[in-house]
Amino acid sequence: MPEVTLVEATRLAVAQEMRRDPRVWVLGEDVARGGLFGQYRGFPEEFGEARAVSTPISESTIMGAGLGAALVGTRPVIEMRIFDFTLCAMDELANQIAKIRYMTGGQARPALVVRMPHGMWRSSAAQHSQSLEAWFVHLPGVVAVAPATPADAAGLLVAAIRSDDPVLVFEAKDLWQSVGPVPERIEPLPFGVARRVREGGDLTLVCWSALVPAADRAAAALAERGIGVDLLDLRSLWPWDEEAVCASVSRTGRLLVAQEAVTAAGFGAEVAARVVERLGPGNVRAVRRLGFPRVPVPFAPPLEAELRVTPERIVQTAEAMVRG
Amino acid sequence: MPEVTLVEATRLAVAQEMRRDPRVWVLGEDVARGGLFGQYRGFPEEFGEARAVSTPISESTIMGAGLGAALVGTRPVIEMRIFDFTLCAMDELANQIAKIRYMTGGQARPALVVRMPHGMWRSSAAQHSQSLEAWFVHLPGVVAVAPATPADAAGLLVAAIRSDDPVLVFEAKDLWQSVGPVPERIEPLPFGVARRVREGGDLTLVCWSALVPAADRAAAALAERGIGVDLLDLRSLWPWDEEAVCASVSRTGRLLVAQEAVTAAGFGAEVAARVVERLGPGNVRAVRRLGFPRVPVPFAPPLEAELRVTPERIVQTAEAMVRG
Amino acid sequence: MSDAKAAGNSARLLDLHRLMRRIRAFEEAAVAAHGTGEIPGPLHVSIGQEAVAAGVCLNLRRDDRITSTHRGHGHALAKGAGVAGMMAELHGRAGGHCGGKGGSMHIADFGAGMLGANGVVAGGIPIAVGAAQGLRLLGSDAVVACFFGDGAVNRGPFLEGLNWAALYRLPVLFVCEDNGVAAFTRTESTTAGPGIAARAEALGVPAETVDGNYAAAVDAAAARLLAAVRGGAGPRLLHARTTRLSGHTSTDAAAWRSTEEVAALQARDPIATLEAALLRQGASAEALAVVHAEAEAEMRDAREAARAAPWPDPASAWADVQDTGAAGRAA
Amino acid sequence: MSDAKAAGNSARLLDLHRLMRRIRAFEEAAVAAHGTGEIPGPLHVSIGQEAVAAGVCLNLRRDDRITSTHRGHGHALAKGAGVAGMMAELHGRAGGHCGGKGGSMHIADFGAGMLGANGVVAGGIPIAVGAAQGLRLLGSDAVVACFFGDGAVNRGPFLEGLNWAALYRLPVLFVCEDNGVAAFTRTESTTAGPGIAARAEALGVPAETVDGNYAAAVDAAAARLLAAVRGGAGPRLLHARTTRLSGHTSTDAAAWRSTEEVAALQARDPIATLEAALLRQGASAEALAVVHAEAEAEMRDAREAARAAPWPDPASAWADVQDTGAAGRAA
Ligand SMILES: Cc1ncc(C[n+]2csc(CCOP(=O)(O)OP(=O)(O)O)c2C)c(N)n1
Ligand SMILES: Cc1ncc(C[n+]2csc(CCOP(=O)(O)OP(=O)(O)O)c2C)c(N)n1
Ligand SMILES: [Mg+2]
Ligand SMILES: [Mg+2]
Repeated sequence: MPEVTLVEATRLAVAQEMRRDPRVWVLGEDVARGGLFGQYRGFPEEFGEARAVSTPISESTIMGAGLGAALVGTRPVIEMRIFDFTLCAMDELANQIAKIRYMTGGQARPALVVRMPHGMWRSSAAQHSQSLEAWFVHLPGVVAVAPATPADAAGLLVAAIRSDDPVLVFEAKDLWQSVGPVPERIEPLPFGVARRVREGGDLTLVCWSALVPAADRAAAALAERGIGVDLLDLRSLWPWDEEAVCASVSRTGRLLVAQEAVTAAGFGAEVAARVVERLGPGNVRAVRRLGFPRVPVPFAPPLEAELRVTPERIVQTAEAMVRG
Repeated sequence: MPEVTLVEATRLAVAQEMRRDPRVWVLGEDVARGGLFGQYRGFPEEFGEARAVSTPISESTIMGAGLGAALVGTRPVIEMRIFDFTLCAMDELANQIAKIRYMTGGQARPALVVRMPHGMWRSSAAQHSQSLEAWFVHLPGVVAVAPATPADAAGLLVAAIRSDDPVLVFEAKDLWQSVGPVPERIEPLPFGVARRVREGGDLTLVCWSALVPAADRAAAALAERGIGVDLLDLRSLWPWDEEAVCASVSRTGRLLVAQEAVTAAGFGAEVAARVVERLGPGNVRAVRRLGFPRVPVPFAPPLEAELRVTPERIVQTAEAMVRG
Repeated sequence: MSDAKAAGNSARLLDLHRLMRRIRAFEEAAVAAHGTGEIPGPLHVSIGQEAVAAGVCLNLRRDDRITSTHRGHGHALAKGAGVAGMMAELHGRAGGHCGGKGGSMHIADFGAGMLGANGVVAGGIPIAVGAAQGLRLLGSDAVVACFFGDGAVNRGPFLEGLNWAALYRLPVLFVCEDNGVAAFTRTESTTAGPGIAARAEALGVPAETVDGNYAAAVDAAAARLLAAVRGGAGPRLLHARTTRLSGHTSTDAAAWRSTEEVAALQARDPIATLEAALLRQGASAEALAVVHAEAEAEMRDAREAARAAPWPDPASAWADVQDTGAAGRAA
Repeated sequence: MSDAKAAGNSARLLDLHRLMRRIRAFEEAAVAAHGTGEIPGPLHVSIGQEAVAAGVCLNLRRDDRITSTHRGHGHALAKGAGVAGMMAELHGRAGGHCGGKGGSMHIADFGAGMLGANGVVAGGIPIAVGAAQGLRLLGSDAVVACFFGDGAVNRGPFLEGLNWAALYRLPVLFVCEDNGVAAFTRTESTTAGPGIAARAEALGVPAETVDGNYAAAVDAAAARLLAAVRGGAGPRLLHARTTRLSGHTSTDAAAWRSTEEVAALQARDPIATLEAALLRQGASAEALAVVHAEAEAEMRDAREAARAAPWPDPASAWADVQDTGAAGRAA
């Protein structure tokens, strides 16, 4: 299998689907130049300006027009450029896209994809670094995924484009350049299935998106210290793989959730609460969440470093949970 | 103490503060007619149109102008009419208001209040019934309160207006007409202090906003069946009264969170996760959350009834937790 | 069709009249049912604005689409949405177009090209331009009519959507129903500048202003503008001055309006205006009365049927959320 | 002041020249520091647009306020923000105006009336109108200048903010820096209609278009418009046509622009243009060279100081969030 970067994997996935289905198209800013990250390189040339639409800086309408186009039977891929700008289109996303199928009693089928490059990347500061995926787990009517490898990003994008649900894709800017194998023919990856990154018996470590590599490094370090980590990359946040997580925790007895997002009311809270509800507190020995403190993302590298979750912090916390 | 409705209590609180401090003013739609719910009745007459500003239907600017006015030293009360329209102003609220103090290294002090009547009320359907308070617990830079009684609503509004933080006030439309005592002179109520509604030793029931009366009815029914409920109305969601909740659960051993909002990634997940983290799963016997399923709010009363949290459901769940 | 033809063609005027009578009768029945509590939730009626919905939608094909507002019964009915399904939906009963999940503010009939009322002011604008873009992509020559009120022109999506439609020369007819009020506020007190048509022109959308209470004038203007839109000339805006004879909601008395003002508005009633014109053109009062009676009978029956319909199956509350990750029945 | 006076008054031109040279030197130093990695994060420079910032801000009082954009160094410097604090902030060092928490995209100096750059296109517009409304409420006669780019006129807040300012006759000067591009896209391909000034007029905001690369013209227009704004005439918009000589960010080569196009843009360099005018008016090349050298020295020193400054205390990352419910140090 060819090795490609994550951003290239997403380019291949969307291009494959646009070749397969003429109803699939892309709209967003600077798409005519291949998108901010090159994820649409060559699209205007191959698919024409009617299917690779470069838009004004009009996030509300990029999102809302995507919905309208889906309502008449096309399958738009809505590019938000940077997640944080999605906040300029929240009525369209949360009040309209997420609810229209229900409000119309199933008449509407908003088969669309919203791509939102998110998270911390190159000291971009508070308005270009947010990870608010938890908001959309709390929002009925949408599917939410947050892949961490080129293969998963490609497979989930293909699944998203073929799905009749609105699918929100959280893409870690910090992982764009990570490299991995991607098949020539990209198959859809089912939603809601976690990926076991490592197997271990002492502690279940749950993560997703940009934190997966950090968690993997931490798990390796813990292995050297004789602590076996069962590392799960959720990949999908809604639906999420409750079965896999609960099965793992019922073996290890310990749950640690590591997230780039703010801990307070983050998705890690849902994972922790659900696992305790399902297994019963009596069957769990320790539960901890790691995440960003309830602080906006600062600009200066040493300030960012002071607040972010690192492999070291994961190791510390995991050790305390197992030994303490 | 005079008995007044909750909506009147808020009117008295804001009027008191506007008399006290000329920098306090209100902006929102239909304020010239006293606001959608009469919460500003008489304001244009008493305070003039410059301090009771009736605005265009421009939520982004209602929110953003409130911020700008706060940056020069006034203390605006921003009226959103119905919570759901706040989604038309999320950039201004989440990217600007919540972050500007931090991004400017403390130069900015956005001393403002955002009032957001929320939740289900009179079959208003999916776009006028949401309870998304959990989103703002997850958002650094804001205080969030959700009172359930006239006295608490008045006291928290006074505290909000006097605070130098942006304070988000979630006001349950369904409780506007509930009546209770409010002092002639309204004192600020400290943020982050829960109210014990009933004392009991078998189970800790945590709730806020519109669910408080339902939880109280449930607790009464449970008392008759010999189950003692320690009922806490959080009142503030950020900061929230971790101490009170943990102290209660360490006595009762059982935590039930009841919320009107969707359970998945709702604020109840934060409460449950935090309590288990702090007390340790070994010191908790049962944890459960009740909330709306991950479904938009339907219009028809029987459909709403099928999905919403009721006293009966709280009783059932609590009994199962205590007896099961 | 040309003004002359529209004005002269009384068959056309009779079609407009019947349609407007049906809209009026539908909403009067709905107000009555809301008064008795049979219709729950907020109810925004378009009594006094029927000529706009009728004049525009009579110029649309079934495969054309519309987006509507919180005040959308007239638009839906004029576009051909089923009356029984609409009335049942307002009542929250089984058989409603949205299975009782939407109600008045979310009435929709995709089969008739009615893509939905909207609970958010200006919420339909981005949807309409996207629908037009999608239709073009699919090679369809259908067009989209996008209804919104004069309060909506102060929300961002108005600028974004019109600029967008003009930029891509999309087949959209924007229809601003200017009744002079937004809820409890006069829009003259919230809207700066030379006016709605001028705003549209500044965004590259040619606009025309008509008296929206003259059905023939609306019909003629809509026909003209839609011909241009369908011909590929790009978007157009129809600014229709009209009258909200009711309060904001069916329970709002709009008591802040003086009796003189209300009388002046009543004098502009588009149905009375059209009936006067028809009588002048030789139509018989009896014939018009028959249309009126038929409309009321139709809506009385619809109301009876809705009232008699069962509630939706509670279990249906769990359906229509999403295919993947749908919520399960509570344990 | 009048055109004639502005053009004629070479003391004024020299002030403009010195300020523009300082802005240019600041940003050239910043680009160099970004190239070496000493300045982290994205860096958007306004090289080629200095005449707009200078021409507008020289007409502002210290207690007037401005809101800025992602390309805000020039606005900040022209408004009187401290250079050392700006350079330190770009470097993320202690002593930065924002304590290293903001960086280039969030540079602010409230003491100088600079209410902040903004990472969101059009994000400053609602803030500016609210600041003006607040100032009036406080009885101040200060005004607000609101800078934004030509890409911002396609976002909703442009319509909402201008309508709002016109409605309440707020003391705001909207300044659109029209450099013809938005990131990697020509704005002519994203903006429909007769133009930015026409959009403003349609929203009730009188507008004037100037060549934004002629400092004297900007100065004169700004003086005129600000006199009206300060006099209570309500908001005005200045549409300044200018040139982005750099790429979108300091690491973007804007390779899609032809060498001819770049040469044509370079030929409009506002500093070269102004220096030519000054020489025609008898200023000496030496004197201009001294100003240039002084500006570069000032910014070299600022860069040295920033480079030498310590990083902010990591513990400070926890401060400045909120008074109540601030996050505690992680356990
Ligand atoms: C974004 C948003 N803000 C506020 C409201 C509350 N609201 C519902 S209808 C209405 C008035 C709308 O006026 P207009 O657009 O003129 O339509 P009309 O009611 O006159 O038909 C308002 C303010 C809303 N539904 N959506
Ligand atoms: C709402 C929003 N959408 C997109 C972006 C990404 N972005 C940053 S600057 C820029 C171009 C802005 O163009 P313009 O307003 O003309 O300012 P200029 O860069 O030309 O000075 C874009 C699209 C953003 N910051 N905010
Ligand atoms: Mg209106
Ligand atoms: Mg530009």
